[in-house]
This record gives sequence, C-alpha cells and structure tokens, in this order.
Amino acid sequence: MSAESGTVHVIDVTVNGVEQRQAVSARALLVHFIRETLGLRGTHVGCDSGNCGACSVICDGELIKSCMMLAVQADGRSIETIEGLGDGPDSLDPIQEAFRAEHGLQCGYCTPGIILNAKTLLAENPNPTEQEIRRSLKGNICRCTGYVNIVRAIEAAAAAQEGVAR
Amino acid sequence: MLLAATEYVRAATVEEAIDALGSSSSARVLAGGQTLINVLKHRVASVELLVDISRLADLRFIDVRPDGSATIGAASTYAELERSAELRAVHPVIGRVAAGTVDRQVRARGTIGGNACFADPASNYPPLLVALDAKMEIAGPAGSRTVAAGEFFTGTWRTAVADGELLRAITLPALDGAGVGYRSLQIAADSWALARAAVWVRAGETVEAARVVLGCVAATPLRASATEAALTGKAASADTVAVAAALAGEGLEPPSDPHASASYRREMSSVMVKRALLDALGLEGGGS
Amino acid sequence: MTRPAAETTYYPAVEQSDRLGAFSGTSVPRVEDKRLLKGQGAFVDDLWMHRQGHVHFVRSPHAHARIVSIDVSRCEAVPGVYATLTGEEVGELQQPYFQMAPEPAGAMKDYCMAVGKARYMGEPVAAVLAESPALARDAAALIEVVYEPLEVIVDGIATIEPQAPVLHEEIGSNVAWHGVYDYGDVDWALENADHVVRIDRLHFHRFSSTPLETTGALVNWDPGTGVIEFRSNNQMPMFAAMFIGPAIGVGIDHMQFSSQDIGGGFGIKITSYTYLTALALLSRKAGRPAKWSETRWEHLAASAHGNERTFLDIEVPVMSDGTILGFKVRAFDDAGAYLRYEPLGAVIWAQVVPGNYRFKHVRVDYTETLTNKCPVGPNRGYSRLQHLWLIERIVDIVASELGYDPVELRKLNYVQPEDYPYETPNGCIYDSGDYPTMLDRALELIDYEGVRARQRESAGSGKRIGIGIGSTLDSGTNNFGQSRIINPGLPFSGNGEAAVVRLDLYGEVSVTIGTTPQGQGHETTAAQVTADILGCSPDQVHVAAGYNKAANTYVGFSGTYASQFAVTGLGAVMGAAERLRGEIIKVGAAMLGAEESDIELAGGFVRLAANHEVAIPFIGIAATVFANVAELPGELADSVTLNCRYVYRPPFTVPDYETKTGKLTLTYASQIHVAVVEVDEETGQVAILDYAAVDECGRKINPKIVEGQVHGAAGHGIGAALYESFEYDSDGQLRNSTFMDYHAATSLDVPSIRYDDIECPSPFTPNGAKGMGEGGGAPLSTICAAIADALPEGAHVVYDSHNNSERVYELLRSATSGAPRGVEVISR
Amino acid sequence: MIVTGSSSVAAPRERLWQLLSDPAQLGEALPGVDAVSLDGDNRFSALARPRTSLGETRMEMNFEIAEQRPSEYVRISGSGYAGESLLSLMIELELADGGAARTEASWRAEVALRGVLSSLLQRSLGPLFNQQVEEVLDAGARICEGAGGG
Repeated sequence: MSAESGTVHVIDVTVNGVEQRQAVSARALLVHFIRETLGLRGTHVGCDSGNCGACSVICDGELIKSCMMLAVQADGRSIETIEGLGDGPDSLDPIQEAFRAEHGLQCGYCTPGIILNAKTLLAENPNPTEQEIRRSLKGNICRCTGYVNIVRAIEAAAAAQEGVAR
Repeated sequence: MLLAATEYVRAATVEEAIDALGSSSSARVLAGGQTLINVLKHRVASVELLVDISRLADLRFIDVRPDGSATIGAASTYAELERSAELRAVHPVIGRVAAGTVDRQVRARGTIGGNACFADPASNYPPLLVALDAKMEIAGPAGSRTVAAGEFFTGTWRTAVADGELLRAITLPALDGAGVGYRSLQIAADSWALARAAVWVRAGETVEAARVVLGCVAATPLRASATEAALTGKAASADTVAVAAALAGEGLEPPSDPHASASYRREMSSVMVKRALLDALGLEGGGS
Repeated sequence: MTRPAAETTYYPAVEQSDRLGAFSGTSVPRVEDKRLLKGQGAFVDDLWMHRQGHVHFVRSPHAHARIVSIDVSRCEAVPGVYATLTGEEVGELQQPYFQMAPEPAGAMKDYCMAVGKARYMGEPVAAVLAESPALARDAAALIEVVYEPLEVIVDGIATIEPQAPVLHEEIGSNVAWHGVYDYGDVDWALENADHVVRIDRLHFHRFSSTPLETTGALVNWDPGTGVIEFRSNNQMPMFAAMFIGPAIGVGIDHMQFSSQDIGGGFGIKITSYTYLTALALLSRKAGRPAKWSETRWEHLAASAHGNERTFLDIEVPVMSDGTILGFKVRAFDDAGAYLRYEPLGAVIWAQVVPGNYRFKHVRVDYTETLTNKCPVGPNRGYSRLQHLWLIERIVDIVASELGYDPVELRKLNYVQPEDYPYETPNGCIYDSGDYPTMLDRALELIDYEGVRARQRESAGSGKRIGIGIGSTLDSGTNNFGQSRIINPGLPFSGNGEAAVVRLDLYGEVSVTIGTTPQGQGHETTAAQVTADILGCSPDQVHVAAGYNKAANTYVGFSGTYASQFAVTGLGAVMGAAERLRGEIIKVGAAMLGAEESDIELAGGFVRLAANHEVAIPFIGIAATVFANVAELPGELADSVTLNCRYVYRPPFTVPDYETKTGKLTLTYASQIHVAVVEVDEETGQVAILDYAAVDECGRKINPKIVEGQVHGAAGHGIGAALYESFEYDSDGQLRNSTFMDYHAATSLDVPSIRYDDIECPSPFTPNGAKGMGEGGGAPLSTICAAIADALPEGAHVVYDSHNNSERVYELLRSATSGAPRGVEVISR
Repeated sequence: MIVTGSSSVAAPRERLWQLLSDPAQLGEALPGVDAVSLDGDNRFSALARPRTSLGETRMEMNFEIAEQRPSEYVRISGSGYAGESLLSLMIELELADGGAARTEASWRAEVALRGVLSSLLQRSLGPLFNQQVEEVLDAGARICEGAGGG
C-alpha cells in the first residue's frame, strides 16, 4: 500500500490552452489532478457525491463535475477551469463582471463552478429564460445567495452579450 | 472522496473491452462514471480494473429506422439522447427522461447503458425500458445475445450482463400509435424519485394492451399485472384508469427512508400510475 | 394593551456619526469579489506547509458504545504513515474542555475524540497522519477498534426518563440544563382570558445550513517556539482558543489563528475547536504540520447540527377582541451528545421572548437534554428561530381556531411603531421597527387580494392554494452577560469588537479588524465607513482580508457570528477612524499653521475649509510623521501615532440572573415574509408560487449586501422548511449523511424572492445600523402557515417545522380521519 | 430492518439442512467467499467479496449457527464489516419439502448496517440481503449435488 498504488498513466491534456503531459495514478480524480498536480485552486470540492457542482469544469465544451471523472479519462481532452477566464490575473470577463455588479456571490466557494456553468449555458443559449437558467444551475449548489442574484447576474451577462452582439 | 487503488484501461474496440473484462474477476465497465465513481469514492464497493468504454464510437450511436424502431448505443449520453431530433420523432419519452436526469453535468457524461446496468430500484430508465419492451443486446466472448428488458433486470444492482460481458445496445420497438406515459414523484422540485410509473398502452375506444411498470418499490422494475388486467378490454376512460391504478399499489413492499415511508411509496405508486396512464391515453386530470 | 406603566431604564444616549453618507448607504461593489470570481481566493484547503501530513479520522459506527480496544499496529506499519492518535492517548494528552453548564452537567468530560465511550455515530475514535490523503484513508482502514454496543437514546424528551441510558456517567442524567422563565403572570392571564387555546405538541426539527466549504484546518505545533499555528476556517477563533488553550495547557499567546476566505459558516464552524485540538496533538506527536479537510459525510454526521426543540402543553390566553396575552409552554431542547456551545442556547432565545408581539405574560419551562446524536452548535438564527417559530405557530393557530383574520390578528398584537423603544416582559429593549407597514408591503408584493381570489377559484381543482405570513426578529449584538442566567459563575458580560485604522508610510489607509468574515463583505463595508470618516475614497482604504491573530487586533468576543458586524465591527472601525481623523487634523493644522477647527478632510487631502487650495495630501501627513520627524513639533511627536486602535463596547449592564431579566441584545432587525404555496391533494407536494420578504435592519451601509443576506437567509429557511432535515433511526444512525439524502435546496427549489425593505435607524448604535444576516428563520414560520392555510377544514394543526410531501399528505388526510387535531379551545 | 424471503431450492431438505448447519460447508456457500476459518463449534469467520454491478464489497464476517432443529430450522447470526460499514444480521431459515428432491426455504432476518455511510444502502439493503441468501441456497444446492454425485 502506498500513496500511488494502482497503475500510473501518462496523460496529455490541454488545460486553459496549455498542453500538459503528466503522470497520474489510475485512482486519481480529475479534481485532485487540477488542484494538487496543476495547483489550480479555483476548482473546489464541496461534497463527495457529485451533488454540489463546486468542482465543475468545462471539458471539450461540456460542463462536467471533475469529482466524477478520473484524471486519466482527461487524456486527449481540453479542460477549461476558472483560471482560464479573463485576460490575465486582474481582468474579469463579462460574466464575472455581471456577477460582481449584481452581487451574485457571497462566500465565493461555489462561484467558480457557477461561472463556468453560466459560460456553458450562454454559449449554447444566449438568451435563456429564468427557468432555463435555473435548470442549468440545478447541479451547482450555493448556500449563501438563495440563487436570486446568481440568476440576475446571468440574465445581466446575457443582456450585455446581446449588447455587444448588436 | 478518495478511491481505493484500482487499475484502468481504455478500450479501443468493443472486443478489446470484452477481453479486458475477462482478464480480472472484478473488472467493471466504466462508461459515464456518474454512479460508479461515486460508489468507489464512498468505498461501498471496489473494482480491480476499470474498463473505460466511454469513447467507443461502436457504443455511441442513435439509429432510427423508417419503421419507427430505434437502436441506441449503450454508451450514448443523456445529453445526446436529449438532443437527438430523430429519436424525438419516434420515441420522445427517451429524450424527455434524459432531459430530466439529475443535472447538466451528469447528463454530459452519464449514459443510458450505465443507468440500465447499474440497475438501482430508483434508476430512471429501467422501468421505461421494460414498459417499451426494449431489447438489450449483450456482447461477450462468445458473441452477442439479446435479452428482453423484462428479463434483463434480475435484481438490485444485478442484471443479465454476466462477468466478461457488456451491454452493447438497446433496441426500442416502434410505438405504432401506442401511448406512453412516464411519471415520477420526486424529492423537492427535481431530485431523486420516491415513486415512479412507466406505462405503454395500445388503445382505441378500448384498451387493447398495456404494460404498466413501477420503479422505486422493488428490487427490479415491477410489472403491475393487476392494473394491466384491469385495463385490458375496458373503455379507454379516466374511470377505467382510476379503477386500474388503485390496484397498482396493492401488495407492494417498498423501502422506507427519511423521504418516504413504505406506505407512502405504495400509495404514490398508484397515483403515478394513474397520471402516467392518463398521459398515455391523452386524457385530462393527470395534474402537473 | 398599553405601554408598560413601570419605569423603564434604557441606554445612555449614543452619539451617532454625522459623517456617514458619501459612500455608506450606497451599494459599492465588493472588494472581495475580484479574487473570488477569478478563483484566486485562499480557502483553507488551498493552503499547505512544508512537510505537511494529511489526516483521516476513524469514526464510531455506533451511536453509543464502549470502546474495548483500539489496535493501530497494522496501520502504523504502513510506509508513509507518520502517526496515529487514539482516544486513550487523548485522555492523557488533553484535559476535558471547559464547560459553560453549571453542575451537574458542568462535570461533563468532553475531549477532542471519544475517550472510553463513543456517544454518537461518527464521533472520532482514532486518527491517522500520513503522506497523502489517500494513504491516510487506506491506512485508517487497518485500525482495529473493538466496541461494546450500549443502549441508544435518540428521543430528546424520553432521554430524561429514569430508564434511559445515561450518556455521561459523571453527570448522572441526560439533563444538560433546566430552568423556568416566568414573566408577567401567566396563571392570572389564563384564568381571566375569554379563551384559552391549548396545543398539545409542536416540534422544531434538526437541520444545518451546511456551508459549501466543509470544516478544515492546517495545524502546526512548532517544536522550537512552542507556538501552535492554526490556519483554519473556524469562524470564532477567540472562542476556540478559550477551549483549546486550557485543554492542552497552552497560553493564548502561543496560539496563532488565521483565515482568509471562508466558504460559508452560518455558525456551524464555531465549534470546530475539537478538530483543531486533535490536529494540534497529531502535529506535536509527528513533528509535522497536520492538514485535514472534512468530507461532506463527515460534515453532515459529525460537525454540528442546529438545535432540535419540542414544545409541549402550550396554553395561550386570548381576549375576545383578539388580544393575545401571552403563553405558557414546556420546551425540550435536544443538544445531542456533548455541550460544545450549549447550554447557551437555553438562554439565547430569551432575546425574543414575545417575538414581534406585545405579549405580557410568558412562562417557558426549559429543559436542555443530551441524546446519542451529533452535538448541536449555533446555526443561522441560533436558538431564537425555534422560539420565533413557536410564536408564529401560536398566532396562526389562534387565528384559525378562533376565526380571526391572520393579518388583522397580527396587526392588533404586533409591537406598534409608537411603542419604541419597547421593553419586553424580560427587560429587553426593542430599538425600532414598524411591523404593520412591513406586513402591508409584503402583502402588496404578492397581491394579497388577488391571490385570495385565486385561492377561492382553485377550490376543487386538486391543487390547494395557501397563503402564509411569518414575522420574525434578528436580534443582534449579544450581551454575553446573559450566559450568567444559565450559570451565574461564568465570567462573561457585554460584548465588543476591536479595529485598527492607520495611515501607512506613504499615506495609505489600512484597516484591520478582529472579525472572520465568511462572505459578508467586511472588506467592503469597513472601507465605506472609513472613507466617509477620513474624507477619502474607499479605493484608498485597504482592509486586510480575513483574520490573522498576529496582525489583527482583537478582543475576547472577536469573530463573525450572531448578526453584529454592522454594529460591533463597524462600530470599532468608525471609532478607530475617528481617532485617526483627529490625529490627521492635528498634524495638518500644525503644518498649515491653522486652527484644527479651520481644517477639513476631503478627497484624501487635509485642507482649509475656507480655502481648498491650501491642502496637504495624506502622504504629506504620513511622510511628516514617519520620515520627517526632525521637523515635527514636539507636542505632535509625543501624541500622534497615526496608528489608531478602538474597541467598540455596547452599553450593556449585567442581566439579573435571579429574575432572568436584562438587556440581552442591542438591536432588533425584523423580517416579515409572505408565501403563496400550492399543495397537490393527491401527493402532498408543496410548490411555492410566490414569495415576498420585507426586511428592516436600521441604517443600511451597503444595501446590495443587505439584500443578498436576506435572499440567503430566505433560501436556508425555505430549504429547511421543505427539504432539509436530519433524521436518525432508533439505533442512532443518521439516515441522511450525504447530499444524496440531505437535500440541500437547489436553484429549482428556491423561488425568486420579491424583496423590499424599510429603514428604522437604531437609536442605540453608532451608525444607526442593526446587525443582520441570520434572518430569524422567517421562512420556517411562513411556509408552515401557508401549508396550514391550504389544508382542508378539520385537518390536524401543522405541528412540525419540517413538512416534506409525506407529512403534508398525512395532514391532508387528517381532515377526514376524525382523529384529534392536536388543539382545543376553552372559552368562558 | 426486518427482511423476509423465500425460495425453492434444488436440493433435498435433509441434505440442505446438513449444509446450513455445518460451518465448513455453509462458509463455502457464501457468495464470493475467499477464505473460511472454523472458530470452534458452530462458529466460523469468513472473508468474502460478494459482487454486484458496481463491483465487489469486501466483507469480514464472524458467523455463529446459533440454533437448529434437524431438517427444518436453523438460526444463524453474524457480524463484521461490509466495506467501511458494520453489518450485523440474524436470520431464521425454515425448510419444508418442495417435492421432487426440492426444498422450500423461507426466511426472516433482522439486518442492521451501521456507520457514517450506511445511509447510502438504506433503500437497497433489504433486496441485496435477500439476493445474497438466494445465492447461498443455490450454491448450497450445487454443493449438495456435487457431494451427492460423488
């Protein structure tokens, strides 16, 4: 028995546009690979049962929970985490700006997963209804906001996106 | 949160997957992993070898035929089922159930084959597959065999898929005008099901044939034979449905948990059957 | 009823700042947000130390068992395992924690892990420190524990019966505390009332706000300095230190606490000191930093739960005009297996004895008990929400039983706007409010008349509509002297918070506070008030993120809890900022050769009020004091530091523990909620059709942050009312120990909330603000009332604060079962 | 919880009862059994890894054949770990002639799972337990047949 018992696999994965070649143990979860191996701490763990969505990342364009995928399964895939948003460490992208303007976060623990959820939603549906937003958010639990301002922020981000498009 | 040690192999072909499954006494198929990885995290069970089939094109397809029947690759995700317009045209209920499954993250990876092979009493597809009389194609070292959904689910967390085999595809017979209903009583707005009914009804003025299947109340999807009998040959009316649905709960011994006692699950089974039947027959009074 | 004739003494007049306004009162965007939105926050699991090991706890599967033996040899033989810790060792390394309960419960011996006996399922019995989290868990499975199961008691009332198994032999019974709170003359009221409404039993259920970040810590006991560093998400470190220090024989001066971003707390992270202790002991034993992140199942089973309370034999005297004179009740509060913040809950509720009403005669016979369940701890609305829920149930049941309109009955009995400051029967002073106006606003928000019509139209549709009102209080800024009502020997009274505001070397304004925010935006609101007082922009003010004992100032009460930051935290910041303002003016006046009275501060400059051209930027003031001291006039050099500390201390006196009266809290924010629900007659499922929340919390420093707190508190209450409940079986097994079965409310469960507020500044606080955020649990009362309103004639009273589909289904059926309804009315 | 079940077993009653009342034979009939060790009269401990669609669950159990009435009744109690949870059970098996060398077995059991994660199995414990009992009886039938044929 050791920390890395089980087979070790070398994977090639693109994270936030950067190609990575890393060795991972078969039992390592993607979320632990992202947090521990890559040191990207914006992806959080809020439960152990795939219910809370704090670990959500975008994998090949689809929102997934990185606690329900093995790191080795990310081989050949492209992963986007919260660290990939905005130009550089100080700039916010329009969705993040909307969350700030609408007070769509409090403790901020669920926020990265929720921002990535909003990004995925708006990419496929630029003008979601409130119900569509709430359905999209269902897999991301927030204990601070009652979701009210999160929904508002996503509506505002959609409107801003519209404005740009127009 | 942390899995016990395990081995992993990503199969390049179905044959490779079957070989790998035969190589270890406790090899298991890893498809979407939305249930299996959770179970391994909680260490309720362990697996010596995970055989990843999630990327096999041979298992990820939706093939709709002119006659209205459809074959779905076992590794097709809920998201793919939800999006498929072809499937919606012949079997709308499959995509509707997919769209209501857990949340978007799970739908992006979870598969219909995984849902069927997990075979939990609360799984959403098994009762529906039995109601639709789906045919389950199982691939193994000795080639393929097909099992009717009614015989596929042999117990809780147990199916006709033997060690060294995997579920390849699910074929849905054409509806040919039959009505389908699917109702679940869920925790909160949209969470786990406490009671569930999936029904298939062929009816004109009278009900010619019906398959009424309950979820969440027994080790496997349960045919409500008394209800089916009470429907067949009767007028396709709300009164017939009310009488027949009342029989669905009789004799059930469902589990109890913090969300629902056995007796509540029993009574709600009848309510779900009633609503599913009204939907299937296009009658009013089903409620929201 | 009229105002109390008796003379009442309130507080000495409070000077309120006239400088707030430029930024305070406006919704400036939060300073915290950028790092949190970018994933740049520093939560406890994001931290690491060189040579750190990772901890996994072995937990008792039994709710009550003697620990016969623990064999760690197979575990310790695993390469990469640094150390193990067992309860037996803890018994030698740790003194039992200080207990706040009086004898006999004060004799309880509580440790950081089970010593000799496990008393709830999930209690830690052993721990492993290893090179990785995975290895720690693997190796923990090799620890062999032999248990001798004991009889289990989970019923919070039956547990005091003689035949019940005793959890703590040293106490001799399962009673944690008992006392009678008797105000006015309830016997007289019951004899002379026109009606007496009797309610058999009401039950407030067990739940938790379950912060999304679980408990965690990184602890290093430095063998060289003897200093223990606790990097954690504990939300009340000075309270934790008070327990940990004496238990392991270390002075507070040798304990360093720090936290930056905390992923929600809601009170649940106050009692994590037991885990901090265990990690410290492991760190010392292994000579390594010990890191632990709680799993969600550990959090649900073994962190802290909210208090469960049962109310028996409720009697309510009512006059024929609808005046409710008060009530009488026996309350049983179930504290679980240990007293880790309790029995403070046995008095905290007394901050709101009459709720929002002018009740004069109240008797509460209060017993706190011990059972084989997870220990309770403060949870959003701590101890008051249970009592406020009881009161709202009483008001609604009286209305329905005696045929009063629930709106009119409330308006008749509410404390009226002209009554303030209002003294309650137990001597608490309600500072300000206007409940009738708030109720009208809430009813407007949901179109009350329209929805009543809709309710009538829905008859016979299979869907029953119900409308419910909840009126609650969020009492803020505790007088810790109330702890003496529980135990006269306790050395606490009053409250307070500390802050330092200073001008740094180049004129930067920096602020440190003793609080531990968990998302409440302290960095933002502290900058707002500081900027107003110093005449600069909030952007010029740097408020240190989080809490660091070595860098921040603090007092014994420091922390973030009990709805008090706007008063205590900002009170301290304002006081310190005023002191700095005085020093800046003093220096500026000397440099400009002007009178201090001729000086004003604006735009980050010190300038002549008469001639704005004559001005010195803050950097000039700082440079002169710190780097140009030879030119500094002596009287300034001796008296100016530009480093100003202030401790805000509310004007409390010590309550009278004989009569159990006194000023228990300083401010009373209020919430009036209205819900419209639809109940499915066939299934009992409840859908929320509409929801309105009207809030009053005095002067709002940042309205958007206030609204966000109201949304969040509403979300927690709605979740608890319908979906979230900890359920134990008779064997003491928790049946929902994961988020699979503990259904935390999702975006589809919490409706969009119609929000409105009114502002009734508090006359008792330095800024007119009231503490807020806990929210009083208004939705629990509101949803229960709405469900009751939807039930058919003859149904049983809504008796539980948690109503899942099955319970509502049973209530629907009770209307035709002919069974007792749990209530009776005796009229003269 | 109380779990009841019944099943028709392809083995003569006396022979099946002998198996169920003999620790050595009973241990061998346990699903996924790796090792059995006899701990004196009527007591044995077993290491087993019963399988489901989700993999294997490691079980370390101690059993006692607590009571028996020749050919018709046996009461077995057991306790130990199933995964990270503590499992305790007491099962009473009644055997009746099923004709044509078959036995009608019916049982009533008290089963309890304890531990922080036991709630995960609260809905499936009953059916899973019955499935295991059926597997024991079927394996027992095969053993009987083997012995009979040998």
